Amino acid sequence: MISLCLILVPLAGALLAAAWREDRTRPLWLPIFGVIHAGLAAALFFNPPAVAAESWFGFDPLARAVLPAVSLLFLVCSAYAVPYLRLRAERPNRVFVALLLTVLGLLSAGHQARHLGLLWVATEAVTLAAVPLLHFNGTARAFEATWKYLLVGGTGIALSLLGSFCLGYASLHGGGRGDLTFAALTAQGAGLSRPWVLTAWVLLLVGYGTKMGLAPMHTWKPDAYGQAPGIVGALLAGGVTTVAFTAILRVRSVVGAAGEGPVADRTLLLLGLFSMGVAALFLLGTRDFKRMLAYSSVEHMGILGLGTALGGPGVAAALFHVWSNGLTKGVLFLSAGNLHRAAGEPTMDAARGMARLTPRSAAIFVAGMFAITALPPFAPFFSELQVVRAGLAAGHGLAVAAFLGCLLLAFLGLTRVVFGIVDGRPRPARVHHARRFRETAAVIAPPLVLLGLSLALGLFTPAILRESWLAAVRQLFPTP
Amino acid sequence: MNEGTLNLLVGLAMGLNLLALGSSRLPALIRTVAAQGVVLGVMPLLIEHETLDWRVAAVAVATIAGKGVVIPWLLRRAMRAANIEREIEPFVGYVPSLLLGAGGTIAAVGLARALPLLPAHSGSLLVPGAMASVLTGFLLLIGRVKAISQVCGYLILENGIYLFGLLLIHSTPLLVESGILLDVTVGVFVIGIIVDRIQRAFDSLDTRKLTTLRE
Amino acid sequence: MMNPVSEMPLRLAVWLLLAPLLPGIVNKVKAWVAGRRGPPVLQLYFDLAKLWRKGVVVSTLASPGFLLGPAVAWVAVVGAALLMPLGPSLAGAGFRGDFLVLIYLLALARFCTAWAAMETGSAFEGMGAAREVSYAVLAEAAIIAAVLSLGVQTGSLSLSTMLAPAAGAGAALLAAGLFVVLLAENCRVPFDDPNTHLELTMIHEVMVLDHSGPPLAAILHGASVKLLLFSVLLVQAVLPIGQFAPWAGAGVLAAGVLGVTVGVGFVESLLARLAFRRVPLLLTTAFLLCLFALLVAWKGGPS
Amino acid sequence: MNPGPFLLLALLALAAGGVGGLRFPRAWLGFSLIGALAGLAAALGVLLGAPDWEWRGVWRLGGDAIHLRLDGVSALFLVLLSVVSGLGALYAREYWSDAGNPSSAPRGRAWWSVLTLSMGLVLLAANGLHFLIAWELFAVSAFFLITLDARGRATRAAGWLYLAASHAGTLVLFAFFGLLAARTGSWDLGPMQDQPALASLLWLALVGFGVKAGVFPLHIWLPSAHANAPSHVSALMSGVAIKMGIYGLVRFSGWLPAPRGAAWALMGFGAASAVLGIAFALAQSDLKRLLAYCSVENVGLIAAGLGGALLAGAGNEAAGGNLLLAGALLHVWNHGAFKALLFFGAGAVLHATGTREMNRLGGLWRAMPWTASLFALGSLAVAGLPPLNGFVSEWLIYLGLFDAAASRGEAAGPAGLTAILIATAGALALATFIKASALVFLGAGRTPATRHAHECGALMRGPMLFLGTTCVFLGLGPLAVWPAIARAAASWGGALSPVGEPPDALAMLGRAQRVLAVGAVVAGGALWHRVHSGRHRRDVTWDCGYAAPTARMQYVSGSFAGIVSGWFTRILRPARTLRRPRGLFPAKAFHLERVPETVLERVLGPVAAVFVRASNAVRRLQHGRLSFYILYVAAGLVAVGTFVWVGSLR
Repeated sequence: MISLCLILVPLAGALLAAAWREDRTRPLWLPIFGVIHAGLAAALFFNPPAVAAESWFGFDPLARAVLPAVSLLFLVCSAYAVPYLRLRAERPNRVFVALLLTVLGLLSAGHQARHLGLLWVATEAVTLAAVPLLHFNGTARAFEATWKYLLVGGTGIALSLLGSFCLGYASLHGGGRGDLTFAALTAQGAGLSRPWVLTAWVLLLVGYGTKMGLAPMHTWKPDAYGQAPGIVGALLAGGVTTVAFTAILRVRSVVGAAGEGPVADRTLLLLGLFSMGVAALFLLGTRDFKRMLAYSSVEHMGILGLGTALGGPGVAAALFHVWSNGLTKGVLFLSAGNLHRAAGEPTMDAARGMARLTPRSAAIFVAGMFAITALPPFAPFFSELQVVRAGLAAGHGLAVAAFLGCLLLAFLGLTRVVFGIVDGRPRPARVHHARRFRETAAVIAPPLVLLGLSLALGLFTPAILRESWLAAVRQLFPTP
Repeated sequence: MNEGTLNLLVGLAMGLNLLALGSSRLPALIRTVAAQGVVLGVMPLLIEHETLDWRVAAVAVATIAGKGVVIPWLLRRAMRAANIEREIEPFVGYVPSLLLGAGGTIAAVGLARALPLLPAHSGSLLVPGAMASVLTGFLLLIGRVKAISQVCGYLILENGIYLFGLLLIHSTPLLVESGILLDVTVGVFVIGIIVDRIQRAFDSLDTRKLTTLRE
Repeated sequence: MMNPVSEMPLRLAVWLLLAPLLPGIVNKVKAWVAGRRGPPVLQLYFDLAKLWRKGVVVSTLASPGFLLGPAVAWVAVVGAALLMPLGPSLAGAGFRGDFLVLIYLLALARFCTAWAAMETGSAFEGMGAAREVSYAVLAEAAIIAAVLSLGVQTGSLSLSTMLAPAAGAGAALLAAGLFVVLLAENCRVPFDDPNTHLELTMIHEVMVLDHSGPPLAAILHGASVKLLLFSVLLVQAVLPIGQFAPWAGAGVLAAGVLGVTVGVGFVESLLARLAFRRVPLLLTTAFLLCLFALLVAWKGGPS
Repeated sequence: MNPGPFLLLALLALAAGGVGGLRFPRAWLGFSLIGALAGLAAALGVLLGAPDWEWRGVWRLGGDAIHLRLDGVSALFLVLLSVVSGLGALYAREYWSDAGNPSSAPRGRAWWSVLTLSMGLVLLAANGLHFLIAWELFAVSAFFLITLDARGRATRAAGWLYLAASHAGTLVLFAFFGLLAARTGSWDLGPMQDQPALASLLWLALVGFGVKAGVFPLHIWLPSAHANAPSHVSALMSGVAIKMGIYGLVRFSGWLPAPRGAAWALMGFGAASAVLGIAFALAQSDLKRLLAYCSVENVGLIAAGLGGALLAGAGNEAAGGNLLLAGALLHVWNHGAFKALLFFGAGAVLHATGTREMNRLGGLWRAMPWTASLFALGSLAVAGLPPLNGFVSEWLIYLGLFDAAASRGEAAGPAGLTAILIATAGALALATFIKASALVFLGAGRTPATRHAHECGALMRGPMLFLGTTCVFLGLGPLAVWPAIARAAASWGGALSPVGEPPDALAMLGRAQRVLAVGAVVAGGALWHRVHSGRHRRDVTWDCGYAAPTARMQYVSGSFAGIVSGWFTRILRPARTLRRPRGLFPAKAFHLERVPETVLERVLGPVAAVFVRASNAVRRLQHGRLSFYILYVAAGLVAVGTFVWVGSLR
């Protein structure tokens, strides 16, 4: 029952943190539970338990392929949270710490959910738990961002609930019991009612796509990521979106079992490319480096969608990309958080010459930017190259061309912004502000560690990790 | 007999949709949403079954309490706290939204025909009712500018989904169902809190003012 | 046939000693047409001898390159001339691609002359150098097209064997094209007027304004060798000299060169110098003539 | 001789240099030189007869075992890399010293080592994945070197343009290697001539490597990057880095079955690059920009030669093809040598005067005699004049083209046309380099900037001397390098038979070059002696009687190039601002002329503007109004629904 512990331990930690008296020491619970969670996840990763087909929760191959990445990301972010919250001593952190742990627990639940309804419950719960994290800064802008996050995300999540019901009805109509466990649905396979399956697919894709941030449902992302603290952004981009992504993967597997795989793949392909294109265009123009990260996230969600649409090798590549994107986005969000603190404002107009004000963070930010734009030898390079290869092997030449074109536009946009804030002369007014921010090891090490992980993940991808992705593909798309 | 009553209630809910679309005052809107919540809460009890399942009863009670009482109370409180003028300056006018809503309802009935239903449900208005409510919810979310009316739209949207969920009421396990219900309630609760915070931060609940975050 | 090594001094002598004759002949023809007596045919020999004895005035701005330029240019032109066969009897030791060396040696000469001109920092010389190197672009294209047509025609890439002209249209086109190039490369009318003294209208002469004494002698002698070189090329490219007996061939070659020289004299007497903006037009025409010759060579001809 | 240990030594030395360079400049220099010498030894070993070196590691990098290979082709390029990087390191010690650039010099050293190392790995990688890794590392380290001094806006813009263009090329290479891997089933690289299904892939390689090589019209990044980079970096970029693009073209045209169209394209774009590149060069007034455009010309020459070789190979005309291939490969070395020399020279000028603008220079030969003579030597070489090295390779290419033309085969017409174009380019190059060297070094100084010029020190002069000597040596003894070229050509792997014995004509050419050199020295000495033994005096340049000549009256860049720019005005599109002197007492008059990068400003600019407009339009959709955001969700729902519905009908 370690897999349940993955969910319950952080939740217990949340209670503990909520009950803890002292603001100053409370953040220490974050790394403590982060370590426990990572340890549990690692134990499960190396010794995957057997999961009963009908169980509602379980550390199945898909959870094994993705959840450790989230755990790892959380661990590093929690280490960053300690110095961060010390810097923000003016704000009470009881809710923040407790909810960060709650989010971790719920994310573990979402990743392990093998029941459509529970998956929905977990996703919605994560959405809600993240709300106070978003408006941690307490500014009017933060509340505005939260409001949009809630309503757009809420609409999306409502649609995915409707979709879940439709899938249940597909089962009922096909003569099943309306059992919403993925195993039962997949087993029913071609027995599912096709019109209802397709309706469900549309609703679930749009619903969870909203949560993932696929265009045109991505509108909440730049606001939320722009206003949230860096760690929250990193966890949203690397953790919450992945729950939605695995949800789509699981549903896609059911749709495939029902015999509608090709249609589903075409929609995913199109939606993925559309997201990439829209994100790339946004990136070409945006002037705010935290919003930039949000658009970049939209782009990478598009890559995940595209990879999933390419079939077996593509799905494996997409799972790889979940890891590489999550870790690399972590680098960017954490270093962007440093730059934001030093510059005061995250826009190109305010922040200039950061290479002089905060040389280390700026260097990490540039390295992270190169990493996320598929520069070898960082992990996204390998995963995106696998997507390219899978697409070409599947004969999707045009899609790959569009993919590469979007990557180029995104690269242009990202480099424009990043070098715009890193190079040049700092504004005199900001120099004074920046002096108050000190680049201590505590705020430099976490992004650096993530960068190292991204590097290592690319260069020396452990065989067991590759094997876990392939196992997940086998789970989702069993070859007859 | 039960099916007839059920259809009557669904029809009532659909009527309330139109009423929501047409109401220009916030209290009226909130009242409409509360009424729809109560109507929805009664429905599980009418769905044909051998015995009155305690689970079904629990869902009904929870729904009536949540949608009919707690949430409307929350909204009303926020409205009073905000002390907003009750006039709503809609983004999409009342007449157009009414027409769109009516058209949408008709389309929903037609669209529901296109989807195959089980014989047991073929006479039911649940599917078209669900669709009409989802549509109404979207119309309110898109067409209104006051945060509270948008929340009402969101509630109607969820009511639609609830209507659809009634089709599956007997195949969904209680744990899941209550989880869903809890999430929905907490969700609206959280929204209410944020509405309150926005009111304090912006001194208004006019979402047209919430456009500082843009490209 | 003579031994290539032993014939070398003979060839060198022919080039060095006979070349200054040509400008004299040109001037004589011009004088004759104008009804004057004109300078003696051997005038250039006298000039060269006098210049070699004279002292030198060097611009204060000039570097040693000012003196090295004319020397290297002279070597380059003479080297190019030595690659050119003088009829079948003095064919020299050709090798595949020697014509390219020839063309590029002429380019080297141009580089050195222009370099020496730029040494003075004078706008006049700058002007001359700019014109020289610019018009050479078109001339070079024409020459390459010409030798290409010869190569295609004979299937050979060595001067000693590729100068075997075809009869007919190809030869006529080539003759016309090469003649224009000859005029341009040697700065004759209508491209340039060697007799003018208005700096603004000159090309070659304006480049050597500041030279005096022995360097000027080298320049003048080099120019005459270049004129002879182009005349020989033209004659051999057009007349089937290889079909004659060795010494008869030499006679025909000499006669042909004389004919070309007289032709230059006539052109110089009868035409006016062209406006500078028309120069590219004429050179392009020459290039096109050579290109047509190339096309003719492709169409017909052996192999 | 086994190159393995030498390569290992080079790797370790460069890695040590990359790490130690930040703190210890002297040690860095030592490591760089050791790396260069070791690399040189390894490469020369292979070129002079050692068998191909191949190494498969046990480690996996990115999932694939490391696989390195040093064959003739890579050794040829490795020689160039080793020589220029070693010399550049020496040069940089003085040119970009810690005293002059305290903040950027350490970074510069580290990136220099990374750049050198990554280029070496590009040459050695025999695995597509690792090739790409090394390739991108090389591209990015070059970016950081270009923007070493990122204070200037122009430098930053140039760096960004380079990065963008380079990334575009890399993404094409993503597709190329991805397709290769997808079709062959592995990332391993090697001869794949026997798989006709791969033929169309060469087109992608053409574009991807063409960007890096700077073939027209993919050269857009090149002029500004090479002009704005520190000069030692420019030398490495122009001498070696763009050759990596050529390396890719050579490598994969030899390994993949070459479609005829690609060979035509290579030849055609090569010839066009040659003419247009040098036409742009002639019109420049920025010395380093001029040199950069000249690189476009030379890359064009190499590409044309390579394309011709491919065509000849396909048409069974081995003789001409071998000459073309040999010429193209030799020109890689030659261009590397003289272009590095010229950039070093330009760097010395920049160092001494602080400007690259030729219209501000002049008369520097007095202050900088070494630089002036070596730059002149480089000019002669780059203009392809005998007896220097540039002529040898151009001669080989010409001869191959003439062979193809004279054979009346399929390639005859284009080969002839290419020959004519290359001849035109040669004549233009002559004009360009007369202009460059004369404006900078001859005449009188045009502005005060020239007054305080000083000769560069030994560390900058030494590399120039070395490269100058190399140019002379390669020109006078072409036979000596023939075995190396033949070895490289033999491992090329295309349709041509290995280049065997040197053609007799090459021996003759070498002799002719040596005779010419001796003759020039003798004649120059004689004339010098004659002049100095007789009466001679110095006097002012003849001024036509004008009383007040000034240095500003000398010919400048625009006036010198005016005639030719006029012919190319449709392509060059010079922007002129002119105010003529008017009236009896004319007010200030001026004539400004700027030759823009036409492809960038006239072709790419409008395209970029379209994207910017699209971006602005899309960004306007993110206006902050929640109602619309929900409408987008609804629209997405409808769109996806319609798409699925339509899709399911089929």
